[in-house]
Amino acid sequence: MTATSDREQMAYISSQAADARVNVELDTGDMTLNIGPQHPATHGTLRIACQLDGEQVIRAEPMMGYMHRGYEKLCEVRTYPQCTTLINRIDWLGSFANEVPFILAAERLMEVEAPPRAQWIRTILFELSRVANLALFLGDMGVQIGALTPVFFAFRDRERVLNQIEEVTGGRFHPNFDRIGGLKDDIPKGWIEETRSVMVKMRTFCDEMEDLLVGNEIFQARCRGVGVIPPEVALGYGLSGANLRASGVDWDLRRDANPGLAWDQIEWRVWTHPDGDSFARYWVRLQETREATHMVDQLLDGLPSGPIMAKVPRIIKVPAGEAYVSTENPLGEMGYYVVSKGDLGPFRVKIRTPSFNNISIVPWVMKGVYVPDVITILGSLYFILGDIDR
Amino acid sequence: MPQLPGLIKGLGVTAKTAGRTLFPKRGWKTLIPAPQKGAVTVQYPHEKEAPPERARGVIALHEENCTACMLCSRSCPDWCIYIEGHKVKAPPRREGGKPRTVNMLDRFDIDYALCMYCGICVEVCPFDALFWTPEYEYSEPRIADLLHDKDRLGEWMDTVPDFLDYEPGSEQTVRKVPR
Amino acid sequence: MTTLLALPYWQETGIKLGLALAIIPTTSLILVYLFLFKMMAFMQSRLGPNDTGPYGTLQLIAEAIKFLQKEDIHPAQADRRVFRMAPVVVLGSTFLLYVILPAGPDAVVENLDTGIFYAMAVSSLSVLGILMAGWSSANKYALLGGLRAAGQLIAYELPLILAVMGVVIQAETLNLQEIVVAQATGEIFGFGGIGNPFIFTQFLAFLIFMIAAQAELTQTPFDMPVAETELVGGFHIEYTGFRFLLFFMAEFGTAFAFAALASVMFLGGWWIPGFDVDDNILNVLGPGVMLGKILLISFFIFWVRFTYPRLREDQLQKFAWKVLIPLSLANIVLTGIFKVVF
Amino acid sequence: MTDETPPEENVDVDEKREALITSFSEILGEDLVESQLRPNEDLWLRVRSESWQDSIRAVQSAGFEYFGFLSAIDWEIAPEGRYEDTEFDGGLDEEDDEPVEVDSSTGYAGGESRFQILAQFYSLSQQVGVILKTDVGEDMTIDTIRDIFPGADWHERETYEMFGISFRGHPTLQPLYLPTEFEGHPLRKDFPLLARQVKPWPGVVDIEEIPEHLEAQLEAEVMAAFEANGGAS
Repeated sequence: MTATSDREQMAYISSQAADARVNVELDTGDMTLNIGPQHPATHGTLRIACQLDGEQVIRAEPMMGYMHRGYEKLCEVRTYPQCTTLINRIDWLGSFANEVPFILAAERLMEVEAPPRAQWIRTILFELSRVANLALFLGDMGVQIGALTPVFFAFRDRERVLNQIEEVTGGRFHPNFDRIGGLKDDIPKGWIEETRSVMVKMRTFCDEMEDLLVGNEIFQARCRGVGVIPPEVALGYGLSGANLRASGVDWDLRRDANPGLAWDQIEWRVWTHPDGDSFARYWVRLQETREATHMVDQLLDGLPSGPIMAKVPRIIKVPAGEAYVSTENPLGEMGYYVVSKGDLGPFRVKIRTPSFNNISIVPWVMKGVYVPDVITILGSLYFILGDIDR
Repeated sequence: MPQLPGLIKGLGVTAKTAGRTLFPKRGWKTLIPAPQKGAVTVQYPHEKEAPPERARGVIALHEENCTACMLCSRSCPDWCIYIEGHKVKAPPRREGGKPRTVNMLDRFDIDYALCMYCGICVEVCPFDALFWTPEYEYSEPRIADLLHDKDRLGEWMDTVPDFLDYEPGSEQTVRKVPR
Repeated sequence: MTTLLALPYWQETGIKLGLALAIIPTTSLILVYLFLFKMMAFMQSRLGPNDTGPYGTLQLIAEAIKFLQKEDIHPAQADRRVFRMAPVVVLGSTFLLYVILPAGPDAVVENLDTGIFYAMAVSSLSVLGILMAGWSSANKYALLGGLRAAGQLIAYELPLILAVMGVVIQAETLNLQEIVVAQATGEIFGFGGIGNPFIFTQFLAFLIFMIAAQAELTQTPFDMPVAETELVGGFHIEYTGFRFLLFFMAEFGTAFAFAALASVMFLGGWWIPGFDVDDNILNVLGPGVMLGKILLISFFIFWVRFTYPRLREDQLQKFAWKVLIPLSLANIVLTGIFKVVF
Repeated sequence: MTDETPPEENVDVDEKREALITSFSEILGEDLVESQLRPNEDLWLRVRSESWQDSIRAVQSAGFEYFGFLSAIDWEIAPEGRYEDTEFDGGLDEEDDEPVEVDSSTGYAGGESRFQILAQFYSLSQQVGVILKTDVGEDMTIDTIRDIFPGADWHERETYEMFGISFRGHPTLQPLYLPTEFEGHPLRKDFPLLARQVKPWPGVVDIEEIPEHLEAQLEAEVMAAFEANGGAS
């Protein structure tokens, strides 16, 4: 045997290996495509493992936990006022709305009711955070399917709403303004007029979105018939919010299970769409944003005067008991199951977040769609990662 | 597939926005481009945004009012307020009284790297020693430098704005900032 | 045709080559600054870059410097040689396009008799580079992007060529200079003041050409190969530093070249009404006129890009094969009939 | 579709839920162990854990077709409390902390085990929600309901990893949030919260007292200065 150098030997082995590779029949089977955890369409760190056949998705499996902060555990070692700080950060785009059900649950256990002015201001801020949250969706959906401009419009106009929220609460994203028994403070002078003008601007924004996206044939071609969720499936998965209403289910907790806010004292309607596809979800949210601006207008008109805080002890101990309060948040039904043992802090808090249920339908709805549709569906289901992972 | 109106409407929206941004002036000045005025963005280092008075930018400490009662430190959800103090003897308030024992504040640090800006400490303070100010330019290149001591917190006291008046219908009373 | 300067062949070629080489970065700089930076910003109520140089004009140069400073990263599994070559191939095809773009009676690098044929052939070379990039990156997103690009560019090559056929039939030449001359000397119903820009007689072809060019340039609504929000950049996902810069330059350089082709074929090119077609002054004024027309056409390209969402791959193919190609075939037939009748 | 909530409805809800209890006790029979009602607020039903699946199916066919959530409760008392030194908790509490009595059945609708599963459902037609509970036995296993409500799939996975309760018949019972190699069940009360263990509570620090041997001396000094000042502090 002649002495061969390592180099020659390696070359021989690799050429043999290359031959073997070519001769083996090429495996044209499924390809696994990881969408995320770092991907522009996942609003954070959601990962969807898609099994593809060509560009068609055979199986899509969302994997979460990249942002799991363990809020249910953290709430157990905090007092009630401290919990709202965490709760702000669940759905960070509509954070005032997060505080409300938790505070209402605690109030229910304490058998305290906030004075009417506090309830109305709560409702106003609730709807403002809905406008801020959904406005971002309206633009973001555009960017998900390739239109650059809508999202900038959304950021531009959402800023006005956030400024209004900040002027009252002091926080753009994390208001921490709700207190057991009322609110931290009253609204400052001149705020009502400013908010009215902002609401007019938001309606213009909705019109722009209607021209820019809803009427656009390309948008319709991309969204119509994509990700259809029939109503019975939506109910079984516990979809909520606009996702449920876009499937034709007429269910809105603001109207059907109002936990005591001022929604039953104003005129408004619940929007539904029979199609259940991505376009329907966009359309319903657009109408809801518009409706919310009208609701804010009415609420500002009818704001009652009075105190903003009920009589509650300075150190809050919530009597033992259990309460589940959920409200119709921008994303859907957000509920808090609070178990108290009469302590300073809750014994157990189960946070029922809308996005968790909404995104759990992904494996069902993404069977057989194309890769671009994955993005469309994800965008139209509209989740906030902090809302999934808590 | 393409029905023109929807597509053309979209083009109209972007063109209109471009026009508004480029020519924001009205009247005879319409044709003078002034994007600086038409754009909604704030050119940050050159011009600065004025946050609302209630904005929770940073916590200022009015040291004279602090009695080192530890309430803020204990109610902080993040455990980011560190207080140390010692007791001293102070002269009596009036003639013939006995000397009083008062708390002296040695250390009042807030770790802004941990702070969640919830404002619970400001709220629980029974002696009006903590205030929010909209000041926001205090970023540091190193995370450890975000631990600010009572001198730095005291400097921010100058930037605390007055409390705002309320909308009619409110029963709240406007508080005063100690100066 | 008269010559502007009497130079030996090699000197003339050298100057022209140098100009052509310099022009790609310059043109993409102009397009990026004017449209991608400023126009998009205005359409979105923003200001765009305004700190680097007057009105932010030097921003792109700063970015180019930034790109050049960056580390040149190869993915571990990448086919290195192909990976390195891909951006050069793409940029090369852009560069070759500039060879035949006329900016005046003599201001052209090479006046080929088969100009359009050459342009179409060379522009489709970039598919090769994109496929190389997509395949060699060893990245699934890049692969998907590369395959989409291949499918799309090949599908839209056809309506592009068929749309050009209308112009060729009407001008009776493949030479770009002669197409300009044909438009300059043409008349609209006896009125020859502005010549006969083929946009009037070939409006359908113009539309098809622009749509197909939009797809060739992978601009929204046909930008699935790059699709930031779904393929995160597609075929150039793994490229960094100056290799990405090459792709970037090629993208906008090609946009400029296609706008130039469109203005030559449909808007009368460098000719100015009132001048002789071989007037020497047009060698000086022509480039300016061309630039104006190119910017006008690029404005539309980018206006659409900033406004529309993108189509899906299957919808795009359907649109090409079921709408654009039949339409362009009909256009050829119509043009032929009119050519014979008149 | 405008919001025309009949005003008398709020009064009716109580009766509505009372009626629900009666109808459920008929439907579920002896599977229904206990029920509790907070008037105008919510309704709790506790069912036998062996018939958890059947009860859910019965509830679904009774019109409760909207799945809210599914989770569990650990009724044990956490050994560390809130990780704050209880000696100084007095700063927060007005009264002294009475030790909370350790019992596992303080929840509504009762219960015998340490762990309880709870799930919430809505009836859209009746506009009323119901919370179902069941005990989890020693084997920490319960039937899955994901075949009845597909949405329960992820909720069960979450409960599985957070509490260690397995669901019989669940095909993909793997961690949802936590990495696969993670050990322990974080939401159990005995699982320590590391973030609070590694750092001492800053509130534990108290004001430094004046050393006793110096007290008299300091007092004298202060008084001397006070009198020298002519009584003005």
